[in-house]
Amino acid sequence: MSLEYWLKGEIPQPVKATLITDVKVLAGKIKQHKKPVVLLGSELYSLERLAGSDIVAIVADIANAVNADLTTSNSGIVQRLDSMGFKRYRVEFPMEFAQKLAKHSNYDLAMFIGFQYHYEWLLLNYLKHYAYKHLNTLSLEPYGHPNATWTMPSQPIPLWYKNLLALVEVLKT
Amino acid sequence: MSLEYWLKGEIPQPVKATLITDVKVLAGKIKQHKKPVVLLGSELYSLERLAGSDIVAIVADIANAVNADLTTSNSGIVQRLDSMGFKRYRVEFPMEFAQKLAKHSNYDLAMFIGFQYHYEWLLLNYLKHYAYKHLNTLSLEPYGHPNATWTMPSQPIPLWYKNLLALVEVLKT
Amino acid sequence: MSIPYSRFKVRIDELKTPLSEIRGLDVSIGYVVEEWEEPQGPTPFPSIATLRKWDHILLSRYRPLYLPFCDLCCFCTYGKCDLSRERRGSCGLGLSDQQSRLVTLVCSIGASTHASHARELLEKLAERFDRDHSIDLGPQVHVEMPITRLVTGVKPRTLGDLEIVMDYVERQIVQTLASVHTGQEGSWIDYESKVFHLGMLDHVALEVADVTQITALNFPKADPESPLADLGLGVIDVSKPVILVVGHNVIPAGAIVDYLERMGIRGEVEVCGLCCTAHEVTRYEKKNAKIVGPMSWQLRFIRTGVPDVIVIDEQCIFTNIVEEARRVGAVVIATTDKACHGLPDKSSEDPDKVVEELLSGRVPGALMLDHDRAAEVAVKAALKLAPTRLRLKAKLPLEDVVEYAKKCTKCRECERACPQNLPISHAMERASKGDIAGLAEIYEKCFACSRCEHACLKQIPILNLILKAAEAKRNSELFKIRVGRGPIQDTEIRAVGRDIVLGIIPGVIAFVGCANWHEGAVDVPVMAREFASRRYIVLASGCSAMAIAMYKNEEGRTPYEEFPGEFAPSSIVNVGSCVANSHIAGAVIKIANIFARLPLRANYMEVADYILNRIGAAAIAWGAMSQKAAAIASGFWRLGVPVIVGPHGMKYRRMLLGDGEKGEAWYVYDAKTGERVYGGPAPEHLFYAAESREEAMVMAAKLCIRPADTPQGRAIKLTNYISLYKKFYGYDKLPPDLHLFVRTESDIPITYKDEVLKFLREANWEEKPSVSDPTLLEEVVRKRLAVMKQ
Amino acid sequence: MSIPYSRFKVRIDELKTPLSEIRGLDVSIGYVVEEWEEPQGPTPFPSIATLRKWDHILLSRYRPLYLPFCDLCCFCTYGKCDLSRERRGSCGLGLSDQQSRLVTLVCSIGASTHASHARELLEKLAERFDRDHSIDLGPQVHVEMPITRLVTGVKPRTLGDLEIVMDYVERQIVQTLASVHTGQEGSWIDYESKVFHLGMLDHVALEVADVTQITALNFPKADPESPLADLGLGVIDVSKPVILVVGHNVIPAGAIVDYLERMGIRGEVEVCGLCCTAHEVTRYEKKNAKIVGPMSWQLRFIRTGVPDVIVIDEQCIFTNIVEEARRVGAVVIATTDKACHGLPDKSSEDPDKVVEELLSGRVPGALMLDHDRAAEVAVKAALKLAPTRLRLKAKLPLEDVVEYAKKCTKCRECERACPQNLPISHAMERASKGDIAGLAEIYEKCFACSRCEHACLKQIPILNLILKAAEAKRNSELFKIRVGRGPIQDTEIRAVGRDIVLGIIPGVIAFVGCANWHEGAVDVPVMAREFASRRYIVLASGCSAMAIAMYKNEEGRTPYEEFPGEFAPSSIVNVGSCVANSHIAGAVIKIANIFARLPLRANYMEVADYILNRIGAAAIAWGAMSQKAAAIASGFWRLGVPVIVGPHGMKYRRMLLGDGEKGEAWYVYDAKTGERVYGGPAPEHLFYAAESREEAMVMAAKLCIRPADTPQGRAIKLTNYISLYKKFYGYDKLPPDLHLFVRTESDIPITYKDEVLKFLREANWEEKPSVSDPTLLEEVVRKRLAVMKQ
Ligand code: SF4
Ligand code: SF4
Ligand code: SF4
Ligand code: SF4
Ligand code: SF4
Ligand code: SF4
Ligand code: SF4
Ligand code: SF4
Repeated sequence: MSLEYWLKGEIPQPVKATLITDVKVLAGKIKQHKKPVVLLGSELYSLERLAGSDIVAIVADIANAVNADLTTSNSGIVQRLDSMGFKRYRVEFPMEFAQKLAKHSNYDLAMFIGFQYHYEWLLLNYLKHYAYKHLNTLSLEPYGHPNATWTMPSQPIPLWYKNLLALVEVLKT
Repeated sequence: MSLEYWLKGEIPQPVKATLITDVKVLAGKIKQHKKPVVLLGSELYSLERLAGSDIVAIVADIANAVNADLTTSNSGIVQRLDSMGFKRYRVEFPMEFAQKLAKHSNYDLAMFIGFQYHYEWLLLNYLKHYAYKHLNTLSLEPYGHPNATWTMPSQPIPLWYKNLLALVEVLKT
Repeated sequence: MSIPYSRFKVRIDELKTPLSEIRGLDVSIGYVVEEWEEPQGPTPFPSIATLRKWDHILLSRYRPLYLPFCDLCCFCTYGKCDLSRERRGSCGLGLSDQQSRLVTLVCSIGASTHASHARELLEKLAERFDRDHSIDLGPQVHVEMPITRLVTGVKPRTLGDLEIVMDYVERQIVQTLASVHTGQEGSWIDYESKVFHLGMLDHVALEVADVTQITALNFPKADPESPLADLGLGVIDVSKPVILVVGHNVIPAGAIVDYLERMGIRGEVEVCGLCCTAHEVTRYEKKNAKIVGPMSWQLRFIRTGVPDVIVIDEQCIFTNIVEEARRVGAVVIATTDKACHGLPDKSSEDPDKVVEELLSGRVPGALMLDHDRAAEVAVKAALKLAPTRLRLKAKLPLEDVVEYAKKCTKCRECERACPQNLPISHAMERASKGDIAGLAEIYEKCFACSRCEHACLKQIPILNLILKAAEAKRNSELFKIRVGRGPIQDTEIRAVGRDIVLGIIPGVIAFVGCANWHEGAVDVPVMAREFASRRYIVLASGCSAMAIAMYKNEEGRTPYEEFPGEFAPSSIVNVGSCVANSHIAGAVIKIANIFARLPLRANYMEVADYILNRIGAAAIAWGAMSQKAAAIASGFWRLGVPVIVGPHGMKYRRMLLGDGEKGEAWYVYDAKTGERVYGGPAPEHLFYAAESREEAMVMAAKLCIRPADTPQGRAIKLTNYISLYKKFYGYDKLPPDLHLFVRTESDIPITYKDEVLKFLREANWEEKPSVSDPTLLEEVVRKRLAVMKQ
Repeated sequence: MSIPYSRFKVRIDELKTPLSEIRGLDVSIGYVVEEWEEPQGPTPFPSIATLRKWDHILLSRYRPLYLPFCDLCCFCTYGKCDLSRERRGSCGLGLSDQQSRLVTLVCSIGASTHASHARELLEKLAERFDRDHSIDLGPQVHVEMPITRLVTGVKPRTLGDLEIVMDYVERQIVQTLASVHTGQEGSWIDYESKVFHLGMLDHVALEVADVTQITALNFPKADPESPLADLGLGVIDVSKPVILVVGHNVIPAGAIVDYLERMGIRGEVEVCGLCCTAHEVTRYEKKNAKIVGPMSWQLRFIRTGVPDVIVIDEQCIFTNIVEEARRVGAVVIATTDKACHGLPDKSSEDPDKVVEELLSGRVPGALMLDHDRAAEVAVKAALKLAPTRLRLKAKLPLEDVVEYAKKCTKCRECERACPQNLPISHAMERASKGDIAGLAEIYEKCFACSRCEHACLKQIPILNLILKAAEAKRNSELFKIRVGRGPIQDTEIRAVGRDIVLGIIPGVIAFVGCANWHEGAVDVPVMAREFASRRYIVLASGCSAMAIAMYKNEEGRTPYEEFPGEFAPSSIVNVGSCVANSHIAGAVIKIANIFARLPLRANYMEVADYILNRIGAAAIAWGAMSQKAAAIASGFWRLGVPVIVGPHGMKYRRMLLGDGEKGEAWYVYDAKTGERVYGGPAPEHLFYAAESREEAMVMAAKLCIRPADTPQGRAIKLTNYISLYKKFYGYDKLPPDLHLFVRTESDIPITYKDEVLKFLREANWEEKPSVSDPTLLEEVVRKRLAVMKQ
């Protein structure tokens, strides 16, 4: 499983992601960018339930480490970001935000976490074809995503969680 | 290029070939089988032209080494097999033969060499779905084939030629 | 201008007796030119390019945002072609073109499905009831068939008149489908225009289908108080023989009910339906028939073993149903040539012999194209089979969930196959330790497709485990649904038309379409109730209308018991099955016609322009799954009604997104002056996939905003937009694009005045003129100016 | 039994004057019941299931061998579903079902394309020439429109009559397309039956289209000596203004020729065509118009810069043609709503203003749905543009092949994108050293799709390099083609019918379809000449008819000069464009009718059964590419005529293969006795993809074998089978399945007697009864026995 993309039907396309298994390399890729943003999806709750831990906090750590903005349209995540006093986030509907990423923003890296697999798969594919000249994308999901520029591999939730923590550590250094 | 399948549009499917880069492993796979057959396609000529060498003879060597039958529907190959005194071949139309492989034969391994890419891709896909219970397939092309059970990787013609020669040597031992 | 059959000619000397067979008639194809007070409009029987101008206006504003589901094209033997990024296929096509072409194809399938359904109803029912049978939608409906009138310019009076309409629809579908042939249309924008055309045709077909059955079979006629019917897995009386009807075509189901009545045994047999046939059979019988549930309840129900005989008609049938039925000892009767399922054709055999053969198990089912015989066979087989099958019923063929769960190796192949990506292995882990709650949780989001089972290398019957774990929940599914009422009355339109157009009623929200919900059925009633409580007019149809029923408030009442069924604020109106979607589009058109007195006849562009700019309506197709859903949505787009889909809707290949930040896109004409003025991004999008229901609700409120809103109306709409936003995202927040929708201070909701003013100042907001007579059409400006001159 | 419009009824009191407009006519749709000596057959206007029985007979013998082009399904938002091996999709569908469903979809597109083409011709030409215009295919054709008669039971006399036929076709296409909706048909065999249905409908549409244009536009009428026309890239006079017409619909091209004649300047402008419009314009004008070549010659020609104005109509147009035209400074005029290519609609603008706008470069082209105006614009624009473009012509915008080739990094991305997998990098390597022969070799197999260019990271204009390298070859393309003759005469059928049925003429081989040849165009003339030399009757149509022209024998004569054009042994007959394929099917049907006196009227099954068992015909669609080709092939299958495609044809998702070794599959009834007897695997396959042309030739000879062959006939057929086999595989060899085709010793060709006898002994051959009256239909047995009893 580990080195494959996730849902079996969502087969890789001719242009496909580079799979990154080494957290250090991942951190390096992120740091190459001037203006990164992290999109948080509504499935983050399912992941938290499966992982049994607070992923929103980890994402906030990542954002803080690399000065990234966060966006989400999930009410629960908004509340939690508010309650942890995290400021650099905006409520953005992912579809509208994808359009902005392609047309109006100067973000150079969009990271995805916590989305339904096919939803993210398709958003990434829009960006892959229509925004590739100025934007890289990175999937931080436990599910490998072929339409990103870079993706973490498909991995068991506990391992993924450990890797996320490791990523935070590396980014902070 | 090397570790990918060949034509960009012919994307790998959920069930896909194991890519074998080590000639010894390849030989091992072939030798596991009791009744192998090699199908020779009409594009062998193009390969010979590009490689500048006699591939039919090498295929005959492979067949001899593992007691495999050969089949082809190409008149030129038939003549050359005749002229080299090779006996264990039959004229078979590949489409009809594929049907036999799935329904009536007791071959357990079908090896392909010298076919048009998409033609072989589709024949292999028939066998992958409808004959997988009793038949393995192996692509000996210089072009990686995702629908085979095993495939050689996509590789430059000269390298592929060297690998074929090496395979013959390993099989003979 | 392409009026079909415009030249016609009868060699009258050869007509002998008009009612007997006419021989030697030298082709007489009639085009119904009927007495109609209204003069013919500009676009009767439009062909592909007739409304292209309107489409291009819409599409230059709502440009496709492409979500390629595959980067390749495999349509012809030149392929596959890699279309990624800027590459083109062997035929010259690019990725965007191909996505729009795929949508065209999908909508052709959808429109054909409805058209063929309409044609069959028309053929069968016109035959049974006479082609002269008058169209009758009840005393309160004078503007009958608004879509048909608007599109074709025909005012049909009898069932027979509808044949002309269907001839037109079929011909145009064929013309449009031809455009997807390799090497025809080469441009995305013209493919999208064809998509709109197909959507419009689809709506005509929907209307013909539903009006035909309402008229011929006496379905409720615009009845706001149509009866309540039972719905749910728990409502079926398993002690009786059970006939399950699945699909969309009422005729076989109706024949079964009729046969039971004729035999005097209606009370002895349960007739229950799944998917739209369920709607139809309750609209037909209005008493005993029951609804099992929406489309994705098929395997949930069949696997319980309860149905003895499964009668399938057309559309939305689980295609492996013959095998599923065989597994539980039930038999299948197929009733249409569109879906024969490989069954032997017994259409002309003696029903008793067919029953015997079915009972013997020699055949798993039969194709019976004669519906009366099919009904007889279904009933007789059910009566004979039921006693032998009692032990199977409601018992899953599975005793020990825990033992099965222990076999699980946690390979997660099931999850990788699951379209919902549900955490099956995790639930198995828990189940293996005796805790089946995880499996029961999966039940909520699972739509019983069984893909997981095909993937499991350990051959664990995963779906059965899920169903078993949710047994209690399943049996408690006992709900009430208001039977589909059909069209909206003219009087109802008159009562609310003004308030809708002024914006005083914040909007009309229609919940339509299939059952491919990401978070399960509950999303739909939650949304519907929210809008109904906010004085929106809520409409519903198809599987979504069923989902709305599947909810109980604190008092144990379902939404249909809680909210009234009339077309009015704070109501929830079930119009009926999928084909009844035509009444939703029809209601919107009737507002333009009855309230605003716009001519209807063949006047498509003006009416659509009116709707886009003035009528705050949006559809939510939360579980949109099929090709039909795509066609229905396209019909709404061309008419100027935005559609929101759920996250699976992304797979429709592209959204139609406006770009709020692109100022120049939002200029309209002021028809009174002819000037171009800024109208704001209203409605902002035409087709939108939301990630969550919260997003969908906020978006729906936003998409009800229209340039023509009065200040009062705009303030009401913004109140809902803002308060929904605050509800979900915090009371300290405001929608970040709010400044785009406030034209003058009087647009600002009083409740939020200070807060909004502060926000506007920070956003450097400037007052904008509000335009009372907005239009995108030069023709409308010219017409208005001409009228004013007089 | 589903006769459309069977109940009709005119409210005669409302008919005032029959020839003026009729108001208030209460729907009168006429079904043409015409005086016809023949009584109505059993299956008039068949619907989907009417001929299902026949389809299932064929399909149980010729089972699909599936070649999935993708293991997934992405048809609805439940997907994508992984269907590999035994997995099923969310809707229950399996891999085989999905492949057959895809073929159904593809054939719907194909049939729609022809149907919409037919409808447009009919509408436009019936309008121009009067709906009462008699159908006239020349004095030698009395059995007009055999397909239409066979299928619908209608005997059309006028163009107007054909509208009824098209109504039927359109309605049935819509019904059948609906079956691919998610959740309808669930079984591969019924999808295949629908494929056959669509194929049959497609043939009807083809016939309507071609008969309409032959009748209205006075195309050659069954003329074996139709004139010769010029064909090839080398035949165009580049010093004149050049108008290129591309597509399939003759009307715009015809209007251009007419306009030039009217202006008296026909001699000053070159009008040349690509693809089927080229056929049509030569059939129309019969003198000056020239054919550039088949479909894949589009970029070959446009990139030379020769055409000044490109007029596109419908089907088989390079979809990026507007951009390609702009690159060489040419303009595009689109003429149908099916293919608007995003161009601004100038249909109702003043032609001179349109010309001016085109010349200004403000627009790259225009949509002109009024064909007379389109013609005027095309001519005027060409006259004005040509002088300014002279320097571009025939010069590729490319000076130094070698310099470009040096940029190549040998990354092979181009090869991985090339559908032909051509050795581009190798050729670049050679070219970089000054040897462009490798590139010129690629020209032969390249079909100018430009996919390589999109893939090249170095932005090398690869296709231009190839074209440049082959400049000499290109300019020497000067050939002759016999203009499409249309139908076969009744007298010709009478002359050869007996010999065909007895097997004395070894077979009828038709070369049909498109230009997706693996080994280049030359395959087709080589095969055609081989069969013509062996006394087969060779027919040709579409791009294949053009390919046959592109060959010169030792004396420099093209096949059309070498072989006669009558329907007789050793001839090569160009029937015309794609829609003229109907005359190929028609000829086969006419053999059953005229020679064997089988009733034609609505008698599909009996005639198809006759053809399958007795008429040694096969089609070779060597470059079959499109959805239309699939539909055409399906029409042949249902009629009992096998089709062979080239290797790219594998992408049609499945072949229909008989299994020669499965003895029980090859039993037939002897109609004389009613007994089941072994008829042998004849024809062995219904749809077959050959890997090479050698294989195709041997296979074609084999597929002409029929159970009803007389010993003499069988011996002649086997002579060809054996001798072709020997020619390719060695004179010491015999086909390994020969024993299956020898019934008694008298079947053995004298020439090979001893050899064959020896072979048969080794194969444990046993004599088998030969059956003179074979059939697969019980009905035929019953009928025959009843006749015998009398
Ligand atoms: S239709 Fe066009 S893009 Fe699609 S496979 Fe054919 S050539 Fe390629
Ligand atoms: S049946 Fe339910 S759990 Fe199984 S794959 Fe389908 S949606 Fe997922
Ligand atoms: S596929 Fe089967 S064995 Fe694997 S995790 Fe799922 S249930 Fe367990
Ligand atoms: S996923 Fe769909 S479009 Fe892509 S190759 Fe497969 S069938 Fe074709
Ligand atoms: S049509 Fe069926 S197999 Fe295809 S994607 Fe939809 S559910 Fe899956
Ligand atoms: S243009 Fe010719 S060489 Fe290039 S990809 Fe197409 S077929 Fe291959
Ligand atoms: S893609 Fe371009 S650079 Fe690469 S091998 Fe082909 S021609 Fe050379
Ligand atoms: S033969 Fe094929 S490629 Fe040629 S014109 Fe006809 S459909 Fe087009």
